[in-house]
Amino acid sequence: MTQASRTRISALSAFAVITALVMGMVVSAPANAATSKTTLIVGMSADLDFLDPAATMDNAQWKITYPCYQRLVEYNGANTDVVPGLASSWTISADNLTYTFTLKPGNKFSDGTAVTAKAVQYTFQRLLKIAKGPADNFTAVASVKVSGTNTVVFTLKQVSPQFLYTLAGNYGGIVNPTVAAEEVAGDSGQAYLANHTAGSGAYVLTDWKKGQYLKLEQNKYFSGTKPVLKTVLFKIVGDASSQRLQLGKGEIDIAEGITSDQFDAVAKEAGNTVMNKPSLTVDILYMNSTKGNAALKDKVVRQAISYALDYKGLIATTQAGNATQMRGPIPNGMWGQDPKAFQYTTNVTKAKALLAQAGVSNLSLDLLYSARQPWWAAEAQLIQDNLAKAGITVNLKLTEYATARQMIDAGTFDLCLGVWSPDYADPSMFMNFWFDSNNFGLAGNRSFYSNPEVDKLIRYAAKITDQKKRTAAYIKAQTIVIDEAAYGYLYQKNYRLALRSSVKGYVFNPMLEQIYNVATMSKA
Amino acid sequence: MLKSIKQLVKNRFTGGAFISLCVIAFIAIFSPLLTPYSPIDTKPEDRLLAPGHLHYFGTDELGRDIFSRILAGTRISVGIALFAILLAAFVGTFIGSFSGFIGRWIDQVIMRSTDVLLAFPTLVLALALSAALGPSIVNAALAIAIVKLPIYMRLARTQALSISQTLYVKSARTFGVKSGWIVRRHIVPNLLTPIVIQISLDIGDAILLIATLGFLGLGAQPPTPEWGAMISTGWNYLIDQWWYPTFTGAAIFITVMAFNIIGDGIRDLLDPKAGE
Amino acid sequence: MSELVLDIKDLSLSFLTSGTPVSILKSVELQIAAGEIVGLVGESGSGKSVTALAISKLLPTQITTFSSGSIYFNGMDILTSSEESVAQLRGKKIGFVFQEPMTALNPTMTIGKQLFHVIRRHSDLSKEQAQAKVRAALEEVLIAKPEIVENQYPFQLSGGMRQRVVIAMAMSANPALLIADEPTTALDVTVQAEILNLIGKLAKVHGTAVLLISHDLGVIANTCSKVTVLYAGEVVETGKVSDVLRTPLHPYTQALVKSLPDIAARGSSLETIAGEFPDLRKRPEGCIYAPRCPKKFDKCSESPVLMKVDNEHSVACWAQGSRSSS
Amino acid sequence: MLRLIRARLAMLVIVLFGVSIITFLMAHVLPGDPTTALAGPHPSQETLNSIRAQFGLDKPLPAQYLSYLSDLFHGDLGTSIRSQQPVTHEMLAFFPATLELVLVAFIVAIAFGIPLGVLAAVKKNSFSDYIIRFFAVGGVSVPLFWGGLVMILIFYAKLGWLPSSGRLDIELNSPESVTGFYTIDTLIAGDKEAFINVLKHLVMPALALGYVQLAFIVRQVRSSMLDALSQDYYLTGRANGLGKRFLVVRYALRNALIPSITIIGLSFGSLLGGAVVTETVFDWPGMGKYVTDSILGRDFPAIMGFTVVIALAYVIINLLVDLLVYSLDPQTRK
Amino acid sequence: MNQDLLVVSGLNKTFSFKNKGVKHENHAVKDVSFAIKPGEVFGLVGESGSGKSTIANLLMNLESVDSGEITFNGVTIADSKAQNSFPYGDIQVVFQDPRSSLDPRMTIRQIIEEPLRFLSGAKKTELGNSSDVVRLIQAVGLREEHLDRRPHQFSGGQRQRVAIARALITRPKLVVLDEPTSALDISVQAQVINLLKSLQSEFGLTYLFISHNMGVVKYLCDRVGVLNQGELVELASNEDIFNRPTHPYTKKLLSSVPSMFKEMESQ
Repeated sequence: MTQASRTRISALSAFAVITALVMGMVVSAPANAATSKTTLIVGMSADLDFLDPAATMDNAQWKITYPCYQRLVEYNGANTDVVPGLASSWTISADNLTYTFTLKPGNKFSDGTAVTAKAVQYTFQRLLKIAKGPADNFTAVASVKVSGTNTVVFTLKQVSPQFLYTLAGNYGGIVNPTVAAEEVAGDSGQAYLANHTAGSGAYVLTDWKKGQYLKLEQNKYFSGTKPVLKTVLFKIVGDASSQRLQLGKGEIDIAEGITSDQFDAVAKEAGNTVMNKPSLTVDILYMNSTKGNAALKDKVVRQAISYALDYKGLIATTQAGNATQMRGPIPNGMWGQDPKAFQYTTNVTKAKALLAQAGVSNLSLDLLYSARQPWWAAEAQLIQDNLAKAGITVNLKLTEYATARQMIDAGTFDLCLGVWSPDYADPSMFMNFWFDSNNFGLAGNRSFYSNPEVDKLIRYAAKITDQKKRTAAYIKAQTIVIDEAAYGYLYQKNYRLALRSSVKGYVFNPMLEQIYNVATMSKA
Repeated sequence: MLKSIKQLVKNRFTGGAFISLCVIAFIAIFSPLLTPYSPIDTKPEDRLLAPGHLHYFGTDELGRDIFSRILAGTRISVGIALFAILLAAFVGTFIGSFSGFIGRWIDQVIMRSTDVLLAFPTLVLALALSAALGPSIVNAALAIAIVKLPIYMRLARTQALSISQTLYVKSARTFGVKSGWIVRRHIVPNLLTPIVIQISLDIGDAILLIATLGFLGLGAQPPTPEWGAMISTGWNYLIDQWWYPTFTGAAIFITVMAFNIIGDGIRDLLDPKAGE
Repeated sequence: MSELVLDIKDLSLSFLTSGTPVSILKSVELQIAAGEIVGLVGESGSGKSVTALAISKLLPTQITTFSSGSIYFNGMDILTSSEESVAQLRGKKIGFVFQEPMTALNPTMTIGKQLFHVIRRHSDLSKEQAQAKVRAALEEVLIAKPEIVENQYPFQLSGGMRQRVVIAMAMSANPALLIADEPTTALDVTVQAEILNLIGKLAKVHGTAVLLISHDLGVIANTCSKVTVLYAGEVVETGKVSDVLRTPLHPYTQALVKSLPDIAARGSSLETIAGEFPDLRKRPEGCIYAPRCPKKFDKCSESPVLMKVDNEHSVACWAQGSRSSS
Repeated sequence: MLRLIRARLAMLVIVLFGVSIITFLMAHVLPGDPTTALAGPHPSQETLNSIRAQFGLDKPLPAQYLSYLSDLFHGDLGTSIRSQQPVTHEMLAFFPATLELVLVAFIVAIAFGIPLGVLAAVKKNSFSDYIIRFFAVGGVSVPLFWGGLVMILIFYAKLGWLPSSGRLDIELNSPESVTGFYTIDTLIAGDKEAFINVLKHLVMPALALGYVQLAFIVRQVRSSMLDALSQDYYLTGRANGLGKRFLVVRYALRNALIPSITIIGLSFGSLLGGAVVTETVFDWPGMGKYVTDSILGRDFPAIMGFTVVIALAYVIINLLVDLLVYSLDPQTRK
Repeated sequence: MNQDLLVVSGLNKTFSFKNKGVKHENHAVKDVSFAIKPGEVFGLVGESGSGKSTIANLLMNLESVDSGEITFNGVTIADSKAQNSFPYGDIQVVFQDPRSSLDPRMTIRQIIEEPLRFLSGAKKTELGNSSDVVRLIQAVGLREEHLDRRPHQFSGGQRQRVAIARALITRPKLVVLDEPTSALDISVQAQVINLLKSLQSEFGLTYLFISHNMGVVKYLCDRVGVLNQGELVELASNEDIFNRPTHPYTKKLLSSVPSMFKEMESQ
């Protein structure tokens, strides 16, 4: 054998041996210790898109922005009422059209500049100019005026009972006017704010490794109580089982991706806690009564479907029992709900009878849904099975979210699964969005339900501020839409979250699902 | 034919695979008769039961018998894979052999388009195609067929080029035989062997591709018992209900392995160069 | 008579083809003395190349079974020797030239390198000395510009040039035996003449024993002193070229010579052999040629042995044998 | 050599053009509008229209394509709809991660695949051949997503040897990005702890992905080797008494590598396809996951950007393969 | 017998090909002229690269002519200007390698019948039924039951017989034999040569016999042309070529042939 070939062979085998050695060395190195007490790590299922409060409409992203910005008013702990935030006080004119806010002095943005009335004005003018989703919440605003350094005046076009509450939402976050300097091609700084924060909240986004994690650190100019947590990391762990494993090992403190059926097992493991709170999130079935299958125009058919549904089975399967069947469109815990409202029960015989009464046979319907909610696949298959028992064929149409949204907007479906959670604690969030015949499609009325009497009742209720009168009108409307089975009123789900027991101070506010009060949390 | 099978079975390696394949084929054909439970009807009260004598592989989150679903899924995975590969082979052979025989600019255009197709990562192309066509099992099959198409086009072209250099094609041209006849009667029959080899090697890959598409949420629509989709759901139950993804994954693994070993066996049988 | 370099005695072997053993060689006898060029002639399937490969133990071991006989090379029995000791002989004591010069050289190595490795393998020369030997070896096979050729790759050379390189490699260690398996079949006649001359000259200069395998009687007649005729793995006739080709005794050799158009008169028809080549999976009892033989008689149902007709001329035919012994 | 590069450049133009047209058409016949997903739970029609206009989606398709092409010509891949960041930035963030994973997997596959393939061919039909072939056929048969999960279950959950996701432990600071390869960047930074940690994160995904590739290489090399071992020149080499190892390496392997490299190069697409699944299973922040999300989210510019970058990579890989073959096969050098 | 069947005059063919961008030219046939009389066996000899196969391809319309003209039966069938209609069926060819000249997927019957399928008009009605096929398979020394077998079941010599039968099915006037025996064993070669001779007299054929084997050419051909590097260097009767060669190349060629007797006599 010659020298050359010997060298080649030994090089080749050396290569293999070294590769094996490196792997061995790496594997045997000790695993790292548990995380520090001033660092909170949240496991998220997916990376985030963009963080501009004037553009984002997704609670998942709000978990970053909410603690980085402050708002004129804030939700009060677990309560859905608002309390002073940046504004120390406000006055409302007698005609309910003018709101005057007085800012608390001393608040500073993360670059040290003061939060002024100008900044408030800049924030809302920018939001309206950008005209994305958040702007839809402020259509009532006619003008925002500065009157003195710390006073800002909002003038409305019409009475808007929910105005104050929308200010406490994520889109009410006050943006540092210095972002104007970051403007690219007239985007009002959108590209910059998509992956930066510029607020006066307790935290600042300091690092975003795409696909890996987002890192929040304390805003050193924050004027409030200094938070305990120095760092909050939002780590992307796509798979539910991995999150489960990482939570068990203490690698993450909160696991957002735990699926319904895992919670019981997670709760049993030492060191874990599962929080389980009623929420205002409801899971419903859109029944397209205008553009869908002609049979759905008949309320009797919709009633039949409502009777055919196995509510208990749905709750047991998709939420492992952690939900309650709805009583009409407004969830429990929201004022305006009719506690005596009619509730459909599972009654296949009755469903069949109603179908016969409507003269419908061999009904075949498409059920549209996406993978957006992890339980929808199971839910869709159960509904298919439920309706089959009543003699209705259901064809499942699993569609990607973007496509499903477009189809919902266009009304090209018969049945569709949906969830709805209120942006502010007002029944109009349900009644006016769901049933107003002006809101067909994505705007809210996804059953394409139209009833002039209901329109009249709910429009009236939305324009007045007297809660008693509003309740009466809404209850009247509810009776109609329940009887006409405008939607399949499925269930109101609990909000469950898996945490390490060492995580202290977490407060759940039903208006702020998926958002953590990191500034007041700590780790034991 | 019989002799070839005998040859396959004689080898312990391929013999085992051949028997598995027969079982798989039997299951695929007769699955409706073999499943102890309906693979589709839900039964919420029986959800997530552990394997036992009632449910050999346990039940899923909707109370369906996983054993029945795996059996029923055989037909879908194997059938669609066969359909996709045969479609790709048929179209690819046709285009490729004409391209190779006629040559000139047509050949250039066709070969550059295979370049373009090959520049896409297979799975991503399949993903995009089945997303574009809308998620359904037929569209997934079409997507896989398109992804596999360039392989057959290139193979058929190379073969056609070398066959058109053979003396029998040269002879045929001396009696004024038309191109269509040459392609149909001389080129296509003679390139079938490498195509059959390629088909037998590709089926396993196609089953994996379908499962992967299903896993990523494209492909079969629920409640169809498609293996990839079953793992995708079952994956979330890995820790507490290990049987759900485990048996399904094993079903894919065994099936694909059987096809691959048989594919290798067929190649060794038909292509003596690689075998002996 | 000088010492035998190669002495094959009663060599029989079979191949395993798709499970069934096929008898390829049966009782083959072949002797070559130093400096002698012996031709091995036969049609395709006669076992010429198998005999050649068997000498160097280059047959695929899994499918080859030796059922009898021995191959002595310089007194050493190849068949009972270990692979290592036979490997020692290859290239050093036994040189090999194959039919296809187009494929016989490593396509990814320069001519010089290939020669260099063979030379270094079989000698203790330093790199520089081996390099010089490469030149010398190329010059010896009459390559005009060895300094250019040694840096070329096989595909850059013509068939004749490549065959010269193959011969240079085979002869580089000055072997005792050179086996040339159809060395000129793939070449043009004019080139063939040059290559055959070269082999003859080298053998003479170095005293090498040469086994020249060919199907071309003309090539054998021109180059060899002795010839052995193979038919279906059996030796049917052997002897001096002048005897065997001029006065062939075996009906097969006779037919072979008469089927050549070279000597036939125009207008006359060529002699042909009736029947088909035998199926070696079922080697018939008795004379292998009997089914096609026009002179077949009762005795032919027994296997004939190689019988001496005169000093060096032997034939395996009852018809001839009986005549000479009677 | 220059000619080779020139030919590949011409190919690049054709491939890029073809790929961009196909992707563009495919992306735009995809039912679904990315903007509806952005607009919040209950957007008004005006909001939807305004968002569409901002992304130029209200223009006719040919106009959209032309403007895309002209941007591309200026090196601008557009702005991602989902993240509202320049696609070029996103590629820079995700591509090195994928490349690092794929390269390491590839090195593992080559380091073990070639020797195993050679061994199986040389010892054909022996016990070791059967073991290697079984191992190889397993590699092309195991569903990557399932195999990856099983690995996580064993090496992370049960044994606790290896991390299950990401490129680096989250508590450790990511290295200053020089090459985008964490292995190299941590070495440049001189951070030994981070380097080891990066390697630990690489082991499972690289092995999972590498196994498939390795199996492919073993099969390919074995078959090319068998071919080379049956060639005349190999017999000549044996007849000339050359050493077995020398023959195997310099005669057989050297020649067997030429077809193998070409085919392995062509399999680059399937390697990247495998990366999509691997990245999903191991939460590897790379292109595969990115493009899956982009396809599902109908993020046209991101999909386009991905395919353009991949087409570029494909052509470069082809060029590398050509150059390798060029260095191995003297006939191409003529 | 006075009119030539085939006239080749001033034939030229150059192949140009690009290798890595560099243009190469190969003047394969240089100004070749010859004529073949009906009933004659005309031999073309030469070594590899002499252009003999290119001439066969040009004659069979497999390549186009650069310049010069081919006339068959008084009709121009190929020249540099335009595509002339080729008399398919009137000129047939038998190639060297019977292993590759028969489609392995077809039966012998299909192979022999194939040339008939594309003949038109008079030629078609004139012949082409299954009795012709049977007659021919017997004429080449095979049996009728062989018709349903496939090529791999036959030996090389038998396959070459099939190829000859296929060539004769159209009742050609001229048969081009392109090294028809080079791939065969000596004893089989003899059978095929005998067959070719007997068929010639039976069907009144004219042969163009292309070979590098001087022995076979000497035995079979009436007149012989010697090709060297695309040029026809000598053209004469059999007698003159082999006994009184004039061109040095012809002499060299003849002296290179290892003859069985030349050497033995000198021994």
